[in-house]
Amino acid sequence: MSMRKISFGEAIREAIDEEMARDSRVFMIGEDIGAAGSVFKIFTGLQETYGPERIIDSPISEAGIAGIGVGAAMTGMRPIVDIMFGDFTTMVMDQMTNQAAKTHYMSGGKLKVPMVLRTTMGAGRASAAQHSQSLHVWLSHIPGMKVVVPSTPRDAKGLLKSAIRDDNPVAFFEDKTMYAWAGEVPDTEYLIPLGEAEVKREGRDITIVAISSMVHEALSAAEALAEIGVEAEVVDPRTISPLDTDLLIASARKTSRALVVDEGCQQYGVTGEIASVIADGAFYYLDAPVKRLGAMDVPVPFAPTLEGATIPDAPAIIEIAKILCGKA
Amino acid sequence: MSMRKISFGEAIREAIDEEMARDSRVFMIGEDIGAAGSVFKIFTGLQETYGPERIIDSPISEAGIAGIGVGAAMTGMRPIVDIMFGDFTTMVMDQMTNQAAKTHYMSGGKLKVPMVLRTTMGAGRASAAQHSQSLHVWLSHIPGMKVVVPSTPRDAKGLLKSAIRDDNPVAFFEDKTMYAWAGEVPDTEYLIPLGEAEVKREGRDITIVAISSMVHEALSAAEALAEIGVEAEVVDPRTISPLDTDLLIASARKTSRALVVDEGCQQYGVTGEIASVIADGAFYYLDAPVKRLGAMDVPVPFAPTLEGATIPDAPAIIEIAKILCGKA
Amino acid sequence: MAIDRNGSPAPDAEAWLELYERMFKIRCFEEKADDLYTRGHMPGIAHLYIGEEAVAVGICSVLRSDDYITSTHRGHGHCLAKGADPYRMFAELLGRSDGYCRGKGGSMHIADQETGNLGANGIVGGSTSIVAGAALSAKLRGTDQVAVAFFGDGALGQGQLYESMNMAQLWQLPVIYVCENNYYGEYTPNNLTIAGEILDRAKAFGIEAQEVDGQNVLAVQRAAQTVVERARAGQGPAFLQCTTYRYRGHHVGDVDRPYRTRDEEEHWQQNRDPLQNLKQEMADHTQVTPEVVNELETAVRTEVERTAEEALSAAAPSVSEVGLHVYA
Amino acid sequence: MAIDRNGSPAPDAEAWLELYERMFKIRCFEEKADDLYTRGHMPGIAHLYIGEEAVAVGICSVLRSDDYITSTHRGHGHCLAKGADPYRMFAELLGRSDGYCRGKGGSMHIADQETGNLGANGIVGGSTSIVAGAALSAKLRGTDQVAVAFFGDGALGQGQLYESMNMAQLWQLPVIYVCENNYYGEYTPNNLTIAGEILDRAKAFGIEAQEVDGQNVLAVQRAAQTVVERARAGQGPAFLQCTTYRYRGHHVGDVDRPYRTRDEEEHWQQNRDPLQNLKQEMADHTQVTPEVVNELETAVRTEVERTAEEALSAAAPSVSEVGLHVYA
Ligand SMILES: Cc1ncc(C[n+]2csc(CCOP(=O)(O)OP(=O)(O)O)c2C)c(N)n1
Ligand SMILES: Cc1ncc(C[n+]2csc(CCOP(=O)(O)OP(=O)(O)O)c2C)c(N)n1
Ligand SMILES: [Mg+2]
Ligand SMILES: [Mg+2]
Repeated sequence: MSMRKISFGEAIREAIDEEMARDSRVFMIGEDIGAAGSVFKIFTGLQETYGPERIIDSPISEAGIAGIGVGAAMTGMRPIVDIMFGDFTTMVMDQMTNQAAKTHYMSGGKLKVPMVLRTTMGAGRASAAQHSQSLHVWLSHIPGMKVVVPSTPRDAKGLLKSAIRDDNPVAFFEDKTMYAWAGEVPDTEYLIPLGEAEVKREGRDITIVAISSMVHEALSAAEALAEIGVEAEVVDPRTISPLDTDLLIASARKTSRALVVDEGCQQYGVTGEIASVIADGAFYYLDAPVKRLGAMDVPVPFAPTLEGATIPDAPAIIEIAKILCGKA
Repeated sequence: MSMRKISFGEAIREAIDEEMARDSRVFMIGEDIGAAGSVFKIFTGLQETYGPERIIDSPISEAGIAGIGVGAAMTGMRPIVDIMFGDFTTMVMDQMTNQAAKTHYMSGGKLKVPMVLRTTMGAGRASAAQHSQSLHVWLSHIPGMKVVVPSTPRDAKGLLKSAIRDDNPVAFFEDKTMYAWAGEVPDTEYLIPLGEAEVKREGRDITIVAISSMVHEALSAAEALAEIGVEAEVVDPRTISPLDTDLLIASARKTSRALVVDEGCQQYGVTGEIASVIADGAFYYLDAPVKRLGAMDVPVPFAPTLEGATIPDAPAIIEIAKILCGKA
Repeated sequence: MAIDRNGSPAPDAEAWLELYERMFKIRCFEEKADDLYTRGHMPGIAHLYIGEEAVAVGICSVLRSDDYITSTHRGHGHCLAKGADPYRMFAELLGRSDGYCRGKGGSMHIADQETGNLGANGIVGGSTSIVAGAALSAKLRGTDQVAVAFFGDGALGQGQLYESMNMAQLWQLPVIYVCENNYYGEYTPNNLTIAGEILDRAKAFGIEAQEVDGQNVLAVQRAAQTVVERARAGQGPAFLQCTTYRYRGHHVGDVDRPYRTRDEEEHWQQNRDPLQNLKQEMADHTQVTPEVVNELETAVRTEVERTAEEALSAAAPSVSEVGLHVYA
Repeated sequence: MAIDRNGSPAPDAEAWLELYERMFKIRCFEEKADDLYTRGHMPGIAHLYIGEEAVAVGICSVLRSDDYITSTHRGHGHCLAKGADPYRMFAELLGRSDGYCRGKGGSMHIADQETGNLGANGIVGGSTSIVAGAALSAKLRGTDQVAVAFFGDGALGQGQLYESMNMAQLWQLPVIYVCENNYYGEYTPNNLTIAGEILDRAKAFGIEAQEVDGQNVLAVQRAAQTVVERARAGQGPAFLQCTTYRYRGHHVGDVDRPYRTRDEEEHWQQNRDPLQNLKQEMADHTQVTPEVVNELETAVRTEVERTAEEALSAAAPSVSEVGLHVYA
């Protein structure tokens, strides 16, 4: 399959462009996504193509536009609600949790809410505590929601197209530090199903489960570990709800060691769920405890010297992997 | 120490009454808490004692009153914000997460937010999906927040008094099904420090970590298990953030088996964090995988026949414990 | 289409009788629901619409079945007025699988797609943005459907309503905001919770707003007719404040009602009963005889009783259904 | 206290000069901040207040240092106007430990308890309920402090503002809502996001509201004087819409500004500059000579430059501080 290189941001844009072209029920609503093309400048020109009725600039009303998404989805549309910073999903928790995620169940399967909540995650831009959070674990706790955390342009495009076509509410988290990163995507149309993890690098000595941008930290850690004879298998869940537990457990059973890396805060975060799933499912195969590496449990500080210390990175991954593999 | 029996609701009320009498900075704001004495009827008469200025009936504005709590706490008061149903905490996540929990840190330690967010949890009343959730894991994920989940009148009173005196934002979750349950409390004033777990029943064969009302399911399960020779140790964290990891790990190391029970949904819930902490800290002592029992990952259904099936209970605990202890 | 005598054409006996029948059906349904609760057949609680029948019936009398409504915790009246089947409603109240939600929703979550009812809602104000989404959907799909939001005076406390009104007016969405002002939110009189003038809250966004006597079904119908026609013609949203009164407690269990006087209750029931009002109108201005009305009443009551008893013998959903409908 | 010439007593040269000095200091500070960013010294971004100086200075000129203000992402001007020290502000912008937040907050989170500044805020509308809490606190503590909320026109989209205004009016809280209407929210002109009349949104709650020329510091001061005195006397909240304009981009990196015309920008800078306005007033109505003004300008600019350079050589916080201040 012939490929071409595009950025993560372009991948997001292409997915939306293709789905809007193919399905008139798809529209997007959010702040500064129209003429401005979003604050991350990934949608430049999209409003010219689809008009202000389908690329809707909203007031600064996160709760309101999320609710509008729910109502539009219930009545035959496929809204994409754009929440600029993941930190602001704190304002749409009621609409997503009490309405979007529960409507299908509460109505005994009659009503559907096929909407996508697109938002961001990831620190590292000196944006301080209210513009740097990775809050993807919250909606993963809510039955009825699906939660996607792509790590590459290829996954981002294929998964977003699937999310838009999904009949359920899907929260889609984009690491804002990755928008400019380039990667290969197929030339022709493709979809990546929700709920399937992918092995990003094969290895026999340790399983490193990594999420979103942490996949790249894990991969560079794996390179360094290879030099000391440790072959790490890097597994990317890609969708954290539903979670592809089979693949995660199989990998850990094979390598007998596991480390889970995520940029959300460690306490009560994604690493806890995944680590406990592996520790249970691979219990009789493990040579060492399953370790977790989440963001430091502090609000993200502004000063870059401090901020850097809170984010999981390759060196930290290497250090833990070495200990687990008795190479420390 | 001489004791007397009071209900869980009376314990909550006594804690607030005593702290309001002792500290003029303490006040409470919420819906129908004044003349109505709360929809759970636990505050009857409190407004007569302290007046409408200190027991404030608010409009139905959860976000607004949470924000008011933050502002009042920043400026020398000690507000208690009453959010009737835990399901409605979905509306105060921004105020709690982006403001209350981060203010002290973002201000470099200058500002403090000594407020208590009181709310409920727990299903079983045929109240359906929007009035039955246990969402305590969300704020436990947020650094800067403390989260308390009492299981007895004694703990509830002592912990709430400590929460009100604490200089940090504290989320306090009361299982609404326990308000009428009676239990012993000391006659004289007492406090229970936040962050200390308690062994509610000693045992040598398996550690059952249980939260809030699940403690009582665990205790009755333990009685049944004793009859077949399995001595379960029931540990109640009481505060899930900060979490008393030492006690939990020590107990699991002693018993070599552990089960974590919580009424929040299992996926990405409290059980994941605690199970992964134990699986890691007690790894070399465990004879079996750490198991988790959370609520079924579905919205809480209305029909009692269905609802009952979603809530963890003694029979389910017994079944898992038997398997872990090779008695199945 | 019935127009009251201040309008033209002349009184339409048949139409008036139909309005009466619908209101009477709601009253019988609610009295029966109360009876089912009192006799211990209905799990949980329900919020009765008795006394407010003219609002739902007047508004829905000018709607098409493909028009949308969003409803509240006090939703039985809206549901019936929009054309729902009492049997399936009773079955839902009783948690049976013949219910509109197969027993999963209960009183507070009945939805009926066929009649355009997007659902009752347990979140006060929760549907105020959903309704704008349904209206936006209609606009994007190029239909002339309108969307009506029923909400109580308590929902005026929720910021979401203002976010919704701002966008509905900006985008000229076909939304009718129907505020059912019954002067209380739960146990709190709304002079404690509402500052300023209710109508001004809509006018501030440039939205046409008027007050209507919610006990006069003909007045409600006339007001609704105008604003619905405007909305259908693409002339944007409107706001109706319907003053009304709930005869019963906040919910079926609220029998003492210490927060209001018996005199006040009697005043409304004696002088402002929507059923008596219309009966009088018919007596004064049509040939409809008391006998005809009595016959109709007997027929309706018998039918409601029959469906209730039928629902009592309907099957409960099998436990195997608990995991169904979480995802579409 | 300066009162403009439409009022009495006669022009007070000294007071006017002081107002001028404060406004000029803000402008110098912001120009320097921009310079620090452009030269790559400042991490992250900052939102400059240039062009809007008269609003913060006019309002704060009638406040006591124990009065509270809550601020926004565009907060430098409010901070300085309330009396903050430029050195500690620059140090914070640069992420140094001498900063107001020890480098943890940065531009968007500067708070200064000593001068009653409860903090800038990265959440649009985030402080609108916090300010009501501060005002409630003052009322409960029996002080006559007032609390001023600065917020942009964009915050009119946030429902929280309406919840706050409702409660402030209900409880007659000493809150002054200062809406800085600069006609844009980020890259979107606010005619796309605001329906109806801004002032009506406050009047709807019974709150006294007026529009003020935000480029005329004397007009702002006069308006503020009246409403602050009323609030201090316990006569409740008020709302001021100050029309103004930001000369620079939304943030320091927004240099192209395709969303508005250069003509529009020039019009404001040429004809409505707050500094030029006041200079003219002084020339026309006082003995203050251009020389005096020039001397003052040089002195202020030199001082601002000096503090910035000093801040540049201040120490960054040690990494060991990252875990401090999470909990009080
Ligand atoms: C967000 C939210 N807050 C609080 C409640 C609890 N509650 C249920 S009904 C109600 C009062 C609603 O009053 P109103 O809107 O006037 O409707 P009414 O009951 O008078 O018809 C309250 C506070 C809720 N269901 N949702
Ligand atoms: C809740 C929230 N939504 C969105 C943003 C992103 N954002 C930052 S500033 C801004 C525009 C604010 O406009 P306005 O309130 O008019 O203030 P101005 O920048 O014009 O001074 C937006 C949308 C935010 N910080 N918070
Ligand atoms: Mg009401
Ligand atoms: Mg603006």
